[in-house]
Amino acid sequence: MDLGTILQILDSTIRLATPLLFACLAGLFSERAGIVDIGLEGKMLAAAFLSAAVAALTGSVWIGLFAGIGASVALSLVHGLASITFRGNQLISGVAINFLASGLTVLIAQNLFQQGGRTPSLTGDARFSPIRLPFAAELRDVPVIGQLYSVLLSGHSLLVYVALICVPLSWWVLFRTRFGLRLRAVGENPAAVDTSGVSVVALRYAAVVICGVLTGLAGAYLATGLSAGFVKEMTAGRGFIALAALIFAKWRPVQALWATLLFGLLEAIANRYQSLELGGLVIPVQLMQALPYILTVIILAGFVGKAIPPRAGGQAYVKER
Amino acid sequence: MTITPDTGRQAQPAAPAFAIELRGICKAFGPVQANKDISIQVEKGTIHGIIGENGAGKSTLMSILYGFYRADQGEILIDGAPTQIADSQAAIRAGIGMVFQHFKLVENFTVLENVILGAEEGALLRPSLAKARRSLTDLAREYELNVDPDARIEDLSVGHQQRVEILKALYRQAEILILDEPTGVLTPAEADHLFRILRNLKREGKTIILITHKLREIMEITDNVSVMRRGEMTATLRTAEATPETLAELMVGRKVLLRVQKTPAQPGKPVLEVENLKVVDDKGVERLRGIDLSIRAGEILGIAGVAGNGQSELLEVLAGIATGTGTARLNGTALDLTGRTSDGQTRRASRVAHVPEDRHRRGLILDFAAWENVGFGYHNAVAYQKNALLMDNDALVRDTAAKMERFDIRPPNPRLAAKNFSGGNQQKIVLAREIESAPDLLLIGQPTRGVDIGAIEFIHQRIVALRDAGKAILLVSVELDEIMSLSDRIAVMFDGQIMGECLPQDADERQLGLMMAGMKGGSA
Amino acid sequence: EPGLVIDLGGKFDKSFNEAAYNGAQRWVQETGGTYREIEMQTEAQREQFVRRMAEAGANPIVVMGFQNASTLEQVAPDYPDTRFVLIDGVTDEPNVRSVVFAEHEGSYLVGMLAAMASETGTVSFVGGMDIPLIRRFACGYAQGARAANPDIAIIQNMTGTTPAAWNDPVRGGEITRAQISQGSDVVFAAAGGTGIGVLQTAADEGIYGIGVDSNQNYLFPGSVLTSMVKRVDNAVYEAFSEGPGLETGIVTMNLAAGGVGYALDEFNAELLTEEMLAAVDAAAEQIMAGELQVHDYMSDDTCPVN
Amino acid sequence: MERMPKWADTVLVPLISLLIAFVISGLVILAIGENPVEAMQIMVSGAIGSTYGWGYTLYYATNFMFTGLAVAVAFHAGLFNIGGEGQATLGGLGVAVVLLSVGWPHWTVALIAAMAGAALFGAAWAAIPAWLQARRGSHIVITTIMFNFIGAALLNYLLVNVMRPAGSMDPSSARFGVTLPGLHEVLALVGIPFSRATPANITFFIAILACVVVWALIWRTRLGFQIRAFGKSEPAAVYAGISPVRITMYAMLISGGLAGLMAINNVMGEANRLVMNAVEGAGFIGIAVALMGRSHPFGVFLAAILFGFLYQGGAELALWTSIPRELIIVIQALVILFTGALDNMVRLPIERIFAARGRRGV
Ligand SMILES: Nc1ncnc2c1ncn2[C@@H]1O[C@H](COP(=O)(O)OP(=O)(O)OP(=O)(O)O)[C@@H](O)[C@H]1O
Ligand SMILES: Nc1ncnc2c1ncn2[C@@H]1O[C@H](COP(=O)(O)OP(=O)(O)OP(=O)(O)O)[C@@H](O)[C@H]1O
Ligand SMILES: [Mg+2]
Ligand SMILES: [Mg+2]
Repeated sequence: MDLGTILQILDSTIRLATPLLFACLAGLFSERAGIVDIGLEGKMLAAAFLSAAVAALTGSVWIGLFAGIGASVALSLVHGLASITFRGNQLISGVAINFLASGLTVLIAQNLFQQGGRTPSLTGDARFSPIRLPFAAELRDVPVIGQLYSVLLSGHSLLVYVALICVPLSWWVLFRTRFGLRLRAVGENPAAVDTSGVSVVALRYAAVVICGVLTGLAGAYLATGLSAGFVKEMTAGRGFIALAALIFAKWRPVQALWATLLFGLLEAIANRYQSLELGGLVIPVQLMQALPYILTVIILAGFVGKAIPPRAGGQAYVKER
Repeated sequence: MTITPDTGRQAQPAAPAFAIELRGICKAFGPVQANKDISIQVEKGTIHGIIGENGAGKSTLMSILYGFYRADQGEILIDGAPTQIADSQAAIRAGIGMVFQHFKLVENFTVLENVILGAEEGALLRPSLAKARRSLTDLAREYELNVDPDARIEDLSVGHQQRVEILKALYRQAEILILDEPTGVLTPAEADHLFRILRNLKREGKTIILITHKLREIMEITDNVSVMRRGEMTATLRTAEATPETLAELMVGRKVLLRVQKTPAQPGKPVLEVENLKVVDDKGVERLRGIDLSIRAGEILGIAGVAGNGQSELLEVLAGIATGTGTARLNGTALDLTGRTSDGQTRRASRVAHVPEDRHRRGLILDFAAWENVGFGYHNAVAYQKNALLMDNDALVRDTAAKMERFDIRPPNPRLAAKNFSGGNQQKIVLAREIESAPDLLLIGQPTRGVDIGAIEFIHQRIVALRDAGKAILLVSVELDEIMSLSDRIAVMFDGQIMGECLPQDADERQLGLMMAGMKGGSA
Repeated sequence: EPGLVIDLGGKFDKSFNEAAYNGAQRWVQETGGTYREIEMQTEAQREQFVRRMAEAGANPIVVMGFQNASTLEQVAPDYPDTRFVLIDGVTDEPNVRSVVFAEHEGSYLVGMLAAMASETGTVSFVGGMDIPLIRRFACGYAQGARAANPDIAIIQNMTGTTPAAWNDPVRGGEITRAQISQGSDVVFAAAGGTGIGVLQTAADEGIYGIGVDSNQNYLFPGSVLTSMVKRVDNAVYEAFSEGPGLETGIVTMNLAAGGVGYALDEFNAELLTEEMLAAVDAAAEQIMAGELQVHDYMSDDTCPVN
Repeated sequence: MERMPKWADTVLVPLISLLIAFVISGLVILAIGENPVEAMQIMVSGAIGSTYGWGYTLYYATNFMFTGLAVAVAFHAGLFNIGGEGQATLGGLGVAVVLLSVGWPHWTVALIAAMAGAALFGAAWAAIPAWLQARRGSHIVITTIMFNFIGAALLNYLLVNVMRPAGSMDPSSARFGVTLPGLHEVLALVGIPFSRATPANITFFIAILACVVVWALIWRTRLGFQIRAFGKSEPAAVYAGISPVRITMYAMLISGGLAGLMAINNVMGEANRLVMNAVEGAGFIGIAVALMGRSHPFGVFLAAILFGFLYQGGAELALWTSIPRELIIVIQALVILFTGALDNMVRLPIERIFAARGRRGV
């Protein structure tokens, strides 16, 4: 395997990791505030669809992007209503949201475009086109560094860079601002937040909305950046993998980057090689494709270091017994 | 003699400088009247003690003052001015700080982070942290409140965690500080340190409300003391004019101890023998520090003591729920305390019955019907099986109906869900189940907590009847009169150890009260 | 009235199913007749949908897709009076006409064009689901490319092993990028909906793509070199025209029968030079005349070149 | 504490939730420019207007009974099993393995063997997440979801590389030798004419039997008693000496076995061979069915029939209108949302109403 191939694989790793990264950070904000969200998958799907659909109709990827974010935030608020206001079961709520999305997207897509639940493929301004970083072309021939720069870093769509920026940004918000402190506190011990005179409900809604925005970006990238249009069920479990990455990352932004890159790499390899040959034995493509899910289980089983989730995760805050 | 609130003496003719005045506070939790028409005045710059049995309503009252709960009725005056305390924010603004019975700290945050939480300077943390760090060092100097600002809460001892709570309050410029059973979780040394801190605070003119069960503490540092019983404020007086005896009386109540008519015990052979029993909880704290005791057939051993001194652990390890070290022999054969080959089922098989302290959490399944709760734990009993496969629910229901009859459980409806019975009747369901399993040893905790007098008497008779049937009974209760009236022998527990033993006839409340408060009281 | 059962992917897949839909539409315009049409929704639904169409009394019923061979084996016997037409697959039920195409011949031609258009000397192929039918495409394509340029390098990838592989543009795009990184500058997509992703990426990365089934030249004008067209539309049109009386058995639509070919229209006119066209048409003549035998992968599950 | 009568809790609340779900679905149909009333008519006539429709309705209902029971049993133990999809998939594998391994003399013997295989494989697929939950505290919700994906990949591999007959192009196993008697044959015995063109088969009765058995298990056996106790309160269960680990394992094994049994219906009964994605989301519908049916076998039975109706009606809609069958997934989602997550939103007001009437009554 020559350097070029490796670069190509890493290049596609970055592309494929981006939606996972957005979703993972989304889950991070939500779970840090004590709201478990297995509805990431559904929100991503809804955002992917609406962004693609609106982009296709208006011809502007930007309008599409905002539509996608809107869709995901709307679902987030449903989740908030169920799990914060009505103290319902957060898992069931997430499951419901996943189905709602997978049903509605196809329903509306079919109704709008009659293409078997697909949107027309996006062209021109209707999708995010690659951005060539300055001097990418010039440096292309400089060995290693030049190639790294021009092949790996350069030539991705805007959202990839946004995602990368979101990592330090999330870290800063969570660990360097008042909001972050309170957000983390409400996920650990809401009573402490309450008795210090801060509204638990407001904080949790804020977290849920942030989660919605980030998931929206994930979905929008999937449909308008990574590919050019929406295909039914195109999230293909990425929402759940993002959750696993979140656990793997122990609910920390920077680790989230590495975790999602790992999953991205697995997918990139599975995409490139039908079946992988490792010293004689052939790994069938199906195993390659299942690898992310298997890895997820291994992570959840705590075989790669036990991760302590936010203590108040998954429970509604009830003051009086 | 009865002692009535004597406000006349408190109200200085000069200036009625009341930091806090509560008028007619009422609070009910569902059917539970936690506070009934409570009025109290707290003088500025004093330490005001509040004592009362478990469940008397102390925490509820203070939670209302701090805006954590909303009162159903009544008004609150701060420095003479009527103040609406809708939420904790309002309380903080009014200069009230509270240290809860169960700390409200974020375990994996540092001390600094916990202190600034909710009281940050601006959108960014850095300045707030810097400021907090400075004022923390000041406070530490001023009040001997030294804690490492960068330590994580979970790494701190309980005593230090408590200081963080106090610091939190002071950092928010609290003028009035409420401490709910602060020493319940402290070692004597830590407690002494706490009192030094409190005195310093008082010297700085702060007002302090101190909730406790422990007479020694009241006598030691309070200026005034109020006594609560069953949700009501029964008396307020100057500590100087009170004695441990009078307070113990007020706390336990003047009502005649309902002496259950019981013949003297005819103790038989020893049924339970415990030696050097130790229990360490998951936090690594030693809850039982070497217990030795033995109970004979036809004898009731009463364990007196303030809640949280290891009684619960004692019951649970004997019942096979918790694990411990040491030896415990039942009728001569050793019980497995490690939990490896033992659990609730094996204990029941070896004829140990257990009435747990918390009926809501352990003793009952509130959503189950009465008959299911009667079968609960005994679901494997042969009598309840129709055949190898199926349970005989009808038999169970019939049996339940009979038990309800015998225990006068109302309403006598086996199919009613447990949660719809009143506390007293819920408790009777548990008792019916455990007592009628005809055990050799009955472990029974707080048999009459949250139960009305009528039911109390009945329950007591049942326990004595079981004793007279030649069974051994280990009774744990925070209600002194209950211990006094039921036990054949009394052991007092404090801080995971048995302070001493005595016989009810030659024990008096005062002496017991002192031992419960950790004073190596009179002989055993 | 005739019925059309469209396979997964939908009638606007710009490819196989859309071709059938267009054929049906042409029949409607020319005869003014009406027909029933349903789209498969899920794998396990195939039987129910074909049955439902038969229950509804449609005749003849055109069923798209090789996967429905086994479906018809189940359903056809229950409706002996109904004539079924299976596109792209073979069953020997008495009341079924099986229409198969000589994809290897058409692929041979576009293979030649690819080789001639390639500057890097490397061309590639993206298949949908890895099945003999698609390998037949690949093999024909490879033979044509070799014929036009004996030392051309050919990269072949399949998208997957399940029907999902027909509908995975993202993966198609990734595979194409991989092939480009290996030097390919002409890619032939025989992958249904996945092909859209392939052609898309080809257009993005500035190389040539080759469409399949329908004429897909118009999708990305200037970057779709040509399309290997399969006249599914004709097959459907004929079936509809012949009506309930159509005779059954296996019908092979090859180059000679105008069943397959390469697409030339205003969108790719200036991409194909005179000599390219000359060479291809010559080859086509030979094939039709039987002078040139393009090896059919499915005849022995092997391919002479690769 | 004022509570509302049992019937309100078990009947009224779910019905109102269902009503809300339907109203919203109606709005969705309106939104995509179709007529809800017509749609309803098509669904009704298509699903129960003919024995043909009934056949499919009951066929789907049979699937949902198994998956619904699976979810319900887990719910009773306080566990949320979203893995029904994967467990049913593996159940199908079990059926195929059993039926393809040897030639079976008669369908009865084959059926029993196939049931064993289905339940075994389904349970096995549930066992790992169960163990991880009980011993390592891994979140069973996510692990079961992951096992759905892994199961799909596994089946994919086996169908493509192992079970696909030589020369066949589509990834599916060979046909089984034996077929189950169709519902029409059974009904013919009692002289009821029934469409022969439907996949409904004798499994329908097995499903009803399963409902009865599960009912007995949950409400009449020691294990059921312990499962319910553990599900209601773990501390209490520990007090009574009920082992959380053991109960978690048992409950999930039973749950997985039930989900696996669904394969008798769709794999052995309908397709009569193992095809890809044969479960078609029935595993997930089980969640809605269990929530609707309040985890009671009889409720599950009714809810399964309801969803069978929706499923077949939806297929008909997809057939003759431009409303895709995904409409059902939307309805399913709304049912889960309102009967599950937003339960309090529906319940609290009703409770208040009853409380008020109660007070006035007293
Ligand atoms: N959140 C609640 N919900 C329902 N009942 C409650 C709640 N909090 C307290 N109670 C009940 O109100 C009564 C008073 O409780 P409270 O905690 O105020 O007593 P306390 O004097 O603080 O007892 P302790 O000395 O054990 O702390 C008890 O019967 C208790 O069971
Ligand atoms: N600490 C508590 N937390 C939650 N609920 C409680 C608490 N204490 C009591 N309750 C609820 O309040 C109901 C009544 O309890 P309580 O012990 O006050 O009954 P009661 O009215 O005193 O009846 P009885 O006269 O038989 O004791 C019980 O069913 C119980 O569910
Ligand atoms: Mg208290
Ligand atoms: Mg009471």
